[in-house]
Amino acid sequence: MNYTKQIQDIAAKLFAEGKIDVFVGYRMNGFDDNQVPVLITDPQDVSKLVFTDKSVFNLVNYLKTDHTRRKRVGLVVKGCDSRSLNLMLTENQMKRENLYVVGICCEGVVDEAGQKMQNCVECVVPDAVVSDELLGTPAGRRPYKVNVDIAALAEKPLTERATYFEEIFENCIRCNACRHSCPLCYCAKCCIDQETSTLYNGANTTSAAFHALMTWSLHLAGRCVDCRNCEKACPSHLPLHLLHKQNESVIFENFQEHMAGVIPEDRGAFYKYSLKDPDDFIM
Amino acid sequence: MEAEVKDQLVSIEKPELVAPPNWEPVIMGILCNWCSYAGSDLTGTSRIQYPPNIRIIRVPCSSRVDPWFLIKSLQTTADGVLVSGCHPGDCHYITGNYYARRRFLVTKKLLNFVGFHENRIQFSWVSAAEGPKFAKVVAKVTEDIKKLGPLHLYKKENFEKK
Amino acid sequence: MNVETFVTDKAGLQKFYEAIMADRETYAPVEKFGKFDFKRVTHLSECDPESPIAKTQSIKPLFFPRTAKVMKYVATSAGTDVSEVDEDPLAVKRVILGAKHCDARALQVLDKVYNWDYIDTDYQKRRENTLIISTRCDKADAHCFCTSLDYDVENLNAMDVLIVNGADGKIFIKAKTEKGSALLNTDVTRHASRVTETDAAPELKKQYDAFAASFRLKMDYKEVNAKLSKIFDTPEFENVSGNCISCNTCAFVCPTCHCFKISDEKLKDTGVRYKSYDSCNNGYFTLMAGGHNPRPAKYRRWRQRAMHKFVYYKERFGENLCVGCGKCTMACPVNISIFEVVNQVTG
Amino acid sequence: MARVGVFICFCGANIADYVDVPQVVEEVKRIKEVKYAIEYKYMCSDPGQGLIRDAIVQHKLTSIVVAACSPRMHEKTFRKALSDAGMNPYLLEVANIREHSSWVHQKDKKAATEKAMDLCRMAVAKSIANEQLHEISVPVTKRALVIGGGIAGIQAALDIADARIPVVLVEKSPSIGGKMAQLDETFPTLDCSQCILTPKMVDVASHPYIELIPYAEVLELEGFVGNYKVKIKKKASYVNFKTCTGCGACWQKCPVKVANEYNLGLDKRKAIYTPFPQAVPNKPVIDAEHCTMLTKGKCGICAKVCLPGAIDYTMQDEIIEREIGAVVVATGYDMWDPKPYEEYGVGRFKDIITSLEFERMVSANGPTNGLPIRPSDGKVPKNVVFIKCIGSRDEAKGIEYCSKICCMYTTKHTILLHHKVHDSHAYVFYMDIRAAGKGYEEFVKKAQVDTGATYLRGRVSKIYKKGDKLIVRGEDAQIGQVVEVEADMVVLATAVIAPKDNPDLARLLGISYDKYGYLSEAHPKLRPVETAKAGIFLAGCTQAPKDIPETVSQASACAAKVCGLFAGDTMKKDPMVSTINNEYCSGCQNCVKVCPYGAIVTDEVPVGHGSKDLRTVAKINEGVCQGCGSCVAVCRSMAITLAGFTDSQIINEIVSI
Repeated sequence: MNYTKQIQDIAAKLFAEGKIDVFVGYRMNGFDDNQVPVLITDPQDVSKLVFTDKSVFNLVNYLKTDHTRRKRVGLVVKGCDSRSLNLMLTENQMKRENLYVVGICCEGVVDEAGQKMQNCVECVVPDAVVSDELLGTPAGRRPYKVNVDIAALAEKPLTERATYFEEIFENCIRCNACRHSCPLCYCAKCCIDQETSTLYNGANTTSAAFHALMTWSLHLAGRCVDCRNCEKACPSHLPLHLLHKQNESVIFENFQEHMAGVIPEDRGAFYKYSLKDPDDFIM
Repeated sequence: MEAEVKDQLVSIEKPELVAPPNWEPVIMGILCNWCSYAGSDLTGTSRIQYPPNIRIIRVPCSSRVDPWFLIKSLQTTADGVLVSGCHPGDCHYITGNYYARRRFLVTKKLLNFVGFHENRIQFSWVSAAEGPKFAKVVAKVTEDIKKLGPLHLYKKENFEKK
Repeated sequence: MNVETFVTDKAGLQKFYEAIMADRETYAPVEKFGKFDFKRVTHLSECDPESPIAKTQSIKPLFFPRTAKVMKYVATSAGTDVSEVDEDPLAVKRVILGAKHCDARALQVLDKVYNWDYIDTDYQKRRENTLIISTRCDKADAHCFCTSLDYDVENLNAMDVLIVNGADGKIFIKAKTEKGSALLNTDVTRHASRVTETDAAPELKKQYDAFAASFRLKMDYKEVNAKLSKIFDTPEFENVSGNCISCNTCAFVCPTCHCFKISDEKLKDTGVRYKSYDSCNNGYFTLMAGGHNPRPAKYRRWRQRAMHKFVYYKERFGENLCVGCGKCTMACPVNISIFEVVNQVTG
Repeated sequence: MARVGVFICFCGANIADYVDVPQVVEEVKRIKEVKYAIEYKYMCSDPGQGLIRDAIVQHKLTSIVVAACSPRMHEKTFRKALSDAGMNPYLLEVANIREHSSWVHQKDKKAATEKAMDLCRMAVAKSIANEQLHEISVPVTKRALVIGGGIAGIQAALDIADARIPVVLVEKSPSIGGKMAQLDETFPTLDCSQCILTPKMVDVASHPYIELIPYAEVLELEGFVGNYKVKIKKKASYVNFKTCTGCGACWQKCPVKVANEYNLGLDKRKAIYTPFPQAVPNKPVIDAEHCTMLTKGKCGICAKVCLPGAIDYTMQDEIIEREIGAVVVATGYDMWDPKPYEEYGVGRFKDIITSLEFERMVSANGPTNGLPIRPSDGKVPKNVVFIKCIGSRDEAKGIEYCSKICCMYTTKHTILLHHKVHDSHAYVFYMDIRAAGKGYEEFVKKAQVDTGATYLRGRVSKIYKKGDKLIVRGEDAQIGQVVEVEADMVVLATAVIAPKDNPDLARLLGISYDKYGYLSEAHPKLRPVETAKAGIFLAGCTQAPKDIPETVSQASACAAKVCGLFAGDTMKKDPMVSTINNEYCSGCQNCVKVCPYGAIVTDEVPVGHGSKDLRTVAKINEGVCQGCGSCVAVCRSMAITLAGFTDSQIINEIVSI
């Protein structure tokens, strides 16, 4: 998967036609084969742009920073990224007309070790669902698979799960990188950080970390698109996807196969309901 | 899953922690004002007896219940929570309990996934006429949670980092 | 002072560590989810003093914890009584194994700010009671640049004992402080043989040169420092901070960041006050009660970060705050390197 | 610093016997914020309230906790006590230690006492976070909308208008009057329907406070109680009512003949017509479906003969808007179509008619000038069989419920038949005779004697033709034998059903309806005229089958409700509503999505201090908000607060025990 050339041309064209103020893409990090996101404002720099299976980071994140907000932005989105973009549009975070979206029919990206990422292996919607221009050949929607780790953990006895997750929350250092790297955590100020709110708990105790991460994952339930930005950002390498994938699977099974951001104008699973929703777990 | 180990009641999530003698669970009950709270009042006026472990919080509608009320309760004072609202279709606010129902399911499953016994988080629909049902529900929940032993996960007091 | 130096081999080093652990609370890199963090250990098997620098958190939390109880209180109608938190778990006699020398250096730098107008007694106690045993890296990581800064890495004496891997399996154990010598003069070194400094010197030099040669990143510190202090208003900061997502993680992993926030937690009528990390990259860090925020824009926060690390602290305390460990870059989700940043802005 | 006063009630023995109240008092006194705590026999009594009032003043209390019965019982009482002492009533919290403790843990005093302590702690903790709240007053538009111009709508409109409140009366047909206008005489008094109805119709037309909009339909209703905006479609009548004098020249000359709805197709009307002679307004309308001028562009006679030139073939439907404060729905009922009764030969035998058709026949202004005749051959029938419960109480073919009025109108029909055709004989097949009502039973008894009608208890199994007669075979359950009656005509007492477009109407009004299509009242016993939606009321058969007296009384009840609603210039409203903190709102509009009342709209605010750049945030209309809190729970950025149930209050409760 390599669309470097096409993307450079598109970016150049967009600048030439004065359609955009900034183009968000990837560039090489300058010393190994890994890439970093880059915001290009000077047409001279389009040659820096690259796109390969190392283009991991979900760039939609940049649509919430003060560098791109309320500007005309060109950006590159993979399947999962485009779903988060879809949600941000639905949730009214930017105007579609201010965006020029280069969609990728993604064949999956790889981690530092060159291993295909697990979320790509299990990817359901590889092709960008929002785009002005689609690169690559659409692979179509794939069947939904329950995440392997979730399945494995579900098998384990309660006590084991309890200790395992306790370790996770104990190793959280509350830097909130997970939140900030998530494109869908765009709140003006996160509820966890509102000193005035009763949710607020700046301390870095296990219980506080638990509280923060649980709240966070529930706020993303039915919205998370499994781009794994959070996991890549976590300095403690915590398997944060577990929380999201768990919610995702519950929601997919029980709420009419809801998948976040696949359908335009479709909101998160908690902002709609169906009379057919399961009721048997309630006395 | 049985929590009884050699006649000693232990925390089901952490079997190494034994419950103090004649330990009684605390259950946080969050009831919607129009059906379940009215129902619980009816239980009282009909003098139907139920276990005293539940502590009741009144909210206007089950849709007011934010999942972190449950999380916060479990982290601080409660060994289990019970949220109760109007039967589907009877919501005083038309659709409130439908939205609530979705959040409840996901929250319950998530908490169970990270190690809480599923019986610690329970829900019920109790109408204003169902005084007896309310008593039954509370009795059931109390009995369930007594079996599970005290909840020790992520408790504020005893869980600062080493 | 006569500097104790010993030589031994891998097995000897193991025994040396075990001997130390025997009568001291020991903290060493423990792996969790593929990341190493300094945790209390009782057996050498639990930890890995040789942990790779790129995957290891700093030792700062052992002196300035990520969260520390400041006080407890009980409020009843009888009155509110505030109690000191029960004795500080970190202020006991203890030893740290496998500290990276940049981490050790970081403490040296931090001492300045903690012993300035206000003396942080907790920090002091923890420092006094702690022995730091540090292993010198053999190879620099892609993001390290400690050798390009204002301190002499080779003769660094921030750790009490320095471990250096010599040629053909030889391992040197060198005291760097009085505390260090005192330690080495006990029988913990019974499995190592004493060497004179002159004998050891060439070997150590050799190892250091190889190490120093392995750096990808090099800068002229004096020049960078001089330039930076003059270009407060350069627009370059806007560009370099462009792809920063203000996630704060750099500050949380940095061995010298020392900003904190205070938060309370109340349960029934008792409460606890915590002191936890905060970060100047956080948009609300400088928000004032009146609603005014001097650093609303990302680039201003980045400028503050760069300047504080490379200029302000130097001006005030004579040391550069950044120790070149590269941890922030390794942790950064978008691989922003403070090294690149300062180089870019200084042109 | 909060100063809380706690007042714990013995409730006589109700609490004191099962909860150690003094011990609870001691416990709450230990709480830092509690500055005053006392127990008393009956807190709700005047001296009890006196304790509260005095303590508020003496101890400078900032919030009050009363531990007693359920807040659903006495919250208002104690709030009153607070305001009497000059304190904001919403600084009160009630700890429910009776229904939730003493009454349900009567066997375990210790546990009950401990629970009571916790409940008090929780209430205290919550009260600390209580804020001063003030009743919201919403302006009201003092104009009522009445939908449906039958007797129910007419009565409601007149009663409201007589209270000098403007009324907009919308009727879908060209004239008001409804079903009652089709009736001949009315049970049990047999006074002429027209005679008692038409004066009211005229009153409506002439009433200064009534705006009559005939030949129109309600399209849309938005807003909330006291502040509705309604869209009404005036169907094109092709006749300018302003200039039309109602002389009738047009319909006399019109060449096109169409089945006459008013007479249920028993005779013909013209393509331009007034539904019936006493129509109000008495102005003709053109039936666009059949008028050749409008369909084929040929004719135009009516225009030629109309001296005032009121005819306008180019007229279009017109949408008009009115601002109103309340709605009375009075859309009446329909008659059930007996087609499913094939064994009776419905549809095959001309001489089987429905009761309403019979009603038209015997009506003086009816198609046959008041004489019942056989549709087949125009002969006057001698033997007439009336069959009751056609569709009613018949789950198989019709509906389960009893249509309520059939027993009475059938009795009436036997009398009318007797009056019109003296030598006739009536046979009545019935299941029961339900004659509950003032003078009803007497009416039935008298009718049976006077008319000598034969009452046969049992169902009719089939009807077949023999010569020009209809043979009605049924069972006489009293003698347990099959009987056959030779009839000249059969009258089916068909069931009353809800108007078929009731569900659509209900949807556009935002009210609920039952499985039959009848509109649902808020409470079957205690709120029979209100709907679940504030400011919308029900009159007449649109709610369930009713006779005229009931309908009229319910209509007047609606009027009383409307007048009550409009009594003040503003309506007072509970202050427990949501508010938005713009600083935190990220404008995702999920709250807009989940709000069941459409109370949340979007708003634009500056991005930063004095910035021209705008961003979208949510905005709550406190007049519409009912305080359910759905929006609060879905707001991830916690920008929404629900007064009275804020996050801080609830968390305080949680962590206080």
